[in-house]
Amino acid sequence: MDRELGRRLLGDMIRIRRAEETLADLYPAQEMRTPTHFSIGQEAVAVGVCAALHRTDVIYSGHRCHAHYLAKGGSLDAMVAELYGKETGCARGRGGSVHLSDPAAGVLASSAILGQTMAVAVGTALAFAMDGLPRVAVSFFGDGTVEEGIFHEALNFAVVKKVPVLFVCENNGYSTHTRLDVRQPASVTIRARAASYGLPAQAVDGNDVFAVYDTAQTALTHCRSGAGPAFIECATYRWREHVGPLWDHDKGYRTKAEVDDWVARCPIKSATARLLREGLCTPADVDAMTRASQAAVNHAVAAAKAAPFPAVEDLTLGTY
Amino acid sequence: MDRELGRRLLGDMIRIRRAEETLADLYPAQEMRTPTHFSIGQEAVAVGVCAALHRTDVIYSGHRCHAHYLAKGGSLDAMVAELYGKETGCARGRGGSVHLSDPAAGVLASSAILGQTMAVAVGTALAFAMDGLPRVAVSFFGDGTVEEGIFHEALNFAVVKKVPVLFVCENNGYSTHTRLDVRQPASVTIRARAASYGLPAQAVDGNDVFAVYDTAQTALTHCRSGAGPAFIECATYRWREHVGPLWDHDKGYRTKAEVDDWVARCPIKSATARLLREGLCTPADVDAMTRASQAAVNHAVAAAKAAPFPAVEDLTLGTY
Amino acid sequence: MRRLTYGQAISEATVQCMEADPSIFVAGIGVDDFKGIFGTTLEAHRRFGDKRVFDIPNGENAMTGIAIGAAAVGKRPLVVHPRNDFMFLCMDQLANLAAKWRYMFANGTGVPIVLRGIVGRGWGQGATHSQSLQAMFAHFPGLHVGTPATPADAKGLLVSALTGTAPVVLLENRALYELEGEVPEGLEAVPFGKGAVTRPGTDITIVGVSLMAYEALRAARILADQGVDAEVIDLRSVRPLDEELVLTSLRKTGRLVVADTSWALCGVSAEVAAIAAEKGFVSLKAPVRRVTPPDSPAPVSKPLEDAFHPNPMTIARACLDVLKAAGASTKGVADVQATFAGPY
Amino acid sequence: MRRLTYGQAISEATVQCMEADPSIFVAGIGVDDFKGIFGTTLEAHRRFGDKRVFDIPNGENAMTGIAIGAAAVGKRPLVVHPRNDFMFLCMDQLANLAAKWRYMFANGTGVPIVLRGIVGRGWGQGATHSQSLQAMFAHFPGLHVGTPATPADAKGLLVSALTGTAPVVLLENRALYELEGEVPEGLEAVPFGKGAVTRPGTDITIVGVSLMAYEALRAARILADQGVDAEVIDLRSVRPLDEELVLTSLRKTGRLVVADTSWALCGVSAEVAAIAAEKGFVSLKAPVRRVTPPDSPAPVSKPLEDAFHPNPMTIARACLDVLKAAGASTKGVADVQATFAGPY
Ligand SMILES: Cc1ncc(C[n+]2csc(CCOP(=O)(O)OP(=O)(O)O)c2C)c(N)n1
Ligand SMILES: Cc1ncc(C[n+]2csc(CCOP(=O)(O)OP(=O)(O)O)c2C)c(N)n1
Ligand SMILES: [Mg+2]
Ligand SMILES: [Mg+2]
Repeated sequence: MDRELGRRLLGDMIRIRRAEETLADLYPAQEMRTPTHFSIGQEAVAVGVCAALHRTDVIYSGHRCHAHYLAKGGSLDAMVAELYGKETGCARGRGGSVHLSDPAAGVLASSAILGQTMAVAVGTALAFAMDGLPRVAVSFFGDGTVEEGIFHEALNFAVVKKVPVLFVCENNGYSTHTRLDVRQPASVTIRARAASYGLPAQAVDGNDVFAVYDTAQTALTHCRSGAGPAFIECATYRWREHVGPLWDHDKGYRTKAEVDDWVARCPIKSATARLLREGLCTPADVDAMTRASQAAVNHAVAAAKAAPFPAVEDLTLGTY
Repeated sequence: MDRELGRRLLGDMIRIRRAEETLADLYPAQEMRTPTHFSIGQEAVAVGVCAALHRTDVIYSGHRCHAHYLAKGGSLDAMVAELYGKETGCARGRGGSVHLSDPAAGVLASSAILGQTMAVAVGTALAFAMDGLPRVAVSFFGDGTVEEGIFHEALNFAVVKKVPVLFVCENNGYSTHTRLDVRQPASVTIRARAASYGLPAQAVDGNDVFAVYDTAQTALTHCRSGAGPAFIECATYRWREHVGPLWDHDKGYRTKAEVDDWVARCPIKSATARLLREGLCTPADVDAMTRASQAAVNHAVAAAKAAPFPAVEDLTLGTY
Repeated sequence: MRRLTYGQAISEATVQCMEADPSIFVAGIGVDDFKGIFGTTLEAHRRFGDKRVFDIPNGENAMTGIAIGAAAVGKRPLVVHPRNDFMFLCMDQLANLAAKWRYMFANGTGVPIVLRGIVGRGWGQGATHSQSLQAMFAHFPGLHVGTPATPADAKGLLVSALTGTAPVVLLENRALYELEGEVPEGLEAVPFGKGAVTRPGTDITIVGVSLMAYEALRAARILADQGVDAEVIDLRSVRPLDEELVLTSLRKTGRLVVADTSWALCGVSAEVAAIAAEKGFVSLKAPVRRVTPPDSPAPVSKPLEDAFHPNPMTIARACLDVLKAAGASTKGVADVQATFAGPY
Repeated sequence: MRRLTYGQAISEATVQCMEADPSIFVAGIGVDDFKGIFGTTLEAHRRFGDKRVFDIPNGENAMTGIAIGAAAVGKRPLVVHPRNDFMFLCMDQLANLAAKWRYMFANGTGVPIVLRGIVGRGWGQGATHSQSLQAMFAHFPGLHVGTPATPADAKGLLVSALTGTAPVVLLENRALYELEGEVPEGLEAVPFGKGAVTRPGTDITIVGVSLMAYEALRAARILADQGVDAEVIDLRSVRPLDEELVLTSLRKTGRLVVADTSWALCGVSAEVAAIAAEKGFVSLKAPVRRVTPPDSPAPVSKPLEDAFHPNPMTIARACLDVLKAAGASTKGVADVQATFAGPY
């Protein structure tokens, strides 16, 4: 594996993990007054896919958008400030945790309504296709979103119009507290159902950042070739509660054993192990990455706390 | 083939054809002031499926509902009166051609909004399942309806909850004036996409009433067994314009040759030929059936014309 | 000025805007077929071809999101719905994303999508195909909602929509498609938020919405025969709504009748009446009256359908009632006969 | 009478109705999980199990149709939406089928489905998770729409819904879930279409909708300290709407302020103001005032969110303005200070 790439993939995951762990620790202080869905444990999907993207490609996400936003290069300071409801936030404090965007970095929008951005990503890809641009639009969504009608309409349209959109399904096995098998046919995988729309659909270990990266590369090549959309199903797992910073394996909808098992398969731990094994980085490098990431987060938090709240006179600003 | 069954299937198709041809002829007189979607050419689907149903089974349809309504035993007089907007109509003149229902006959509802009744049929089947009844709910819909998100949500729910619903897709190749290949992935059939939900899905010649009947029987046995929903895709063709009584092969979206080809494969003609060939009926029988059907339609039209319009004082009656 | 029908005006606005702005495209069920949405997309398709005027699969919710996504990167999608009733399926994307985009992401750009929805009034269209959903759309800040009732406004509001920055819903009434009127040749915009006095008068103000702006003019003629000089206002735009125009007229007439194509409860007629009660109270000399369909779905049967929709007669009667209620001398006004058949 | 919280009252109504009627079932995302929709479905699930209280896949549009289909053959589905904002996706099935079923098929039976939608006011829920959609639902004939603001009404309206014949939308406000109040033990129904005078008064009428009915009471206390005796009406039901109650109060006070949780334009506040202008005009002594959120989506940042939602202070100020505008002697009323912190 390429040394720089390997280190970048690991570094990005560490960056995101540090940011979210830190925010999760600070969350109970009640200063971030916005329902927050942490991606802790799912970083490999965001990082693996976004590392395979070009700067000009764009992404869309849903309610669990921190990792996608950061992986694509969204401003950490602006994200933290947004969670603190400050004027310096990426949505100037108007949008909150579930509405992150950073157009300059290609993070066009995130939305808290399931499936909304799947269709939006298809529309952006349609625009790219109309202009004959090699750009790709990525749609990140969860396994629960697959049940919404818009999933079907979006895939059908994307295939029929051959637009360059990459659908990335982050299958963490749950929709809030409901297991996948209670919500979808047990006999067919999401990947298989996606494939039935006539697009290339690949399943991958969502906790193996290198595998995700390779799978995304192949899919993106297909999209850029003008052959239309592609689909990736990434198996992964959410460590914390659905919304909020806490652990919830005591709540009865999943077992501690299940959580422990997935924590043991931490995407960062395994990626670190591999890079060390292959001699692509040293423990010191990892410490350095971690310290640098932590410093960046601490700085972002301090800046966010110091930043001003939006002015009440601007309450309706920007509505039309 | 069973003699009685064969004659019934043919007789029902003739009954529906006579009714619709007659209404189509009368339509230009402007007395039926309700947008009307004729099923002429598609009778075998409605008749083949409904003949396989029990009296206690129910059906739901869409905008093109005349054949389904009549095949399930809906009152002809009430349907004709409804098209004439009379108080004696099955919806007392309130609903019109696209909102036929006859609960006593098991025709629970038809709706002009694509896909609405797919979910409704699933709900009725859910109720049957909750009560442990052997009843089945049938959802008739067209190939265009397959593109609506509710198709996806309805199939997913039906499979997950294992409800006794039979989905019958009447694939006539067009959604208004748009060919199927402009609207859905060319590489996958509707049947195949349906199968990807993990339910038994069968394709059948929708112009062969006997084949439709047999396929429906098999599917219904599956539904009644408690194993959940089933799906049938019936290939057929609409002879007249999308809405209205006229022929429209001169309008450019389809060729006369294509229409002629399907007219040559008239479901009634082929069924008649087979019954005669197998000696299950005589030309005289067919004439008798035709005459009897024509007489019934003429009577229904006369009765409808003579019937009173709803009273204006009742304008809001039944709203709540 | 040369005259066009309402439908021709929509077609012309579409073509001219597409010529001026290559980022505009038209998408919708049947926009490229031989009917071309009652002729409104035929010329655009002929001129700009399948790349900019294209048919779509069914699936209203996704199509709205797709338009949003295209607009997010600089396109100007014009999505056409043969019936605005199908737009119930667009509500999530429309009200809960498009309308909120610019504010909620606060990143300057909005998503200026334009949705044309046709109101299928008449000929037994029935409960699910003849509604007029302006109130449902207008309730949500972030949208602009227009209800053109003349060929000139049909063109002008579409021009505003396709050159503006807000997500727009334009509700066109099928019953007006053949209506002829003078239409400017060029790309003259009719701004959202500006109504029009279509007939000056002194005795009473009739505010009409969509088709009812047209019916209100016919009602005014009936009233004129009765010696009543009604001022007629075509609201034209429901969000933003031209409060000032209504209030100015009220200061003159002191009396208000509001006629809408949709139901009263939480309808546009309620909003106009509320504005009068809030900001026009000192001018009001008599109770406001709303003329709307009754509280039921739309029936199909002709006698019921005729009774369901407001018409010039019911609007005129409401005006006479208001004038009498106000005890105003109605200058020997005779009661309007239901049998009245004016020279419309 | 024994006291329950708003949430407990909903739970009790559900359980008691399910005991009385085996055809009732509860379906919705998470109705069977450990949170049980803020506790409102926990007891029902414990008692009646997975067969009658069950989780569902995501897919709001189909679930609404599924409820309709079950109701069409005699079931009484109670569908719960953790946020009423998700119900934009139900609009087609709800407004374009359920609401029209009984009239459009004219076959006697209707589809009495009950949809509970929770308004997620506060704590940065933001633009897409804290709306209050009563106006959108209420515009459509054929639906009943309730907005309970007390534990007793939360129970009573749910009982009415689960024993009535109409399709119903009940909007519950999350901010009221912990509110305590007296609740009848039995299955006592609160009828749709009947509001309640929650505080009698003589100087001005405050009509409150949903949470604003509660805030209006707090405003009345502030006003009392200012020597103003306000009458407070909790609308409780938006469709049908209790016009008579509002008009009766107006006859007494002659002044009206309407406070709603949703936007003004085509909102419930517009409807109540319109009723005053149409049918209460002779009683009106001053302009009506609406107190609603401003024309923007809901912001997240706390200072903005606090400014966005109406509160007792803004309601009280509106009342004082109306009283002054009316030139009424406001008995030495001092201006309410923004700093006021009443004993709520
Ligand atoms: C249309 C809609 N329905 C329901 C919800 C409530 N909701 C928020 S997140 C969520 C779970 C989604 O699961 P999934 O898509 O797998 O994402 P995950 O939370 O697992 O990352 C649900 C049901 C919503 N936000 N939007
Ligand atoms: C939600 C919705 N979108 C669009 C329409 C307009 N429309 C009416 S019938 C029809 C074609 C449907 O095609 P299909 O389902 O194949 O039925 P067919 O007419 O071929 O029998 C369309 C698009 C509608 N009625 N409802
Ligand atoms: Mg998930
Ligand atoms: Mg078809």
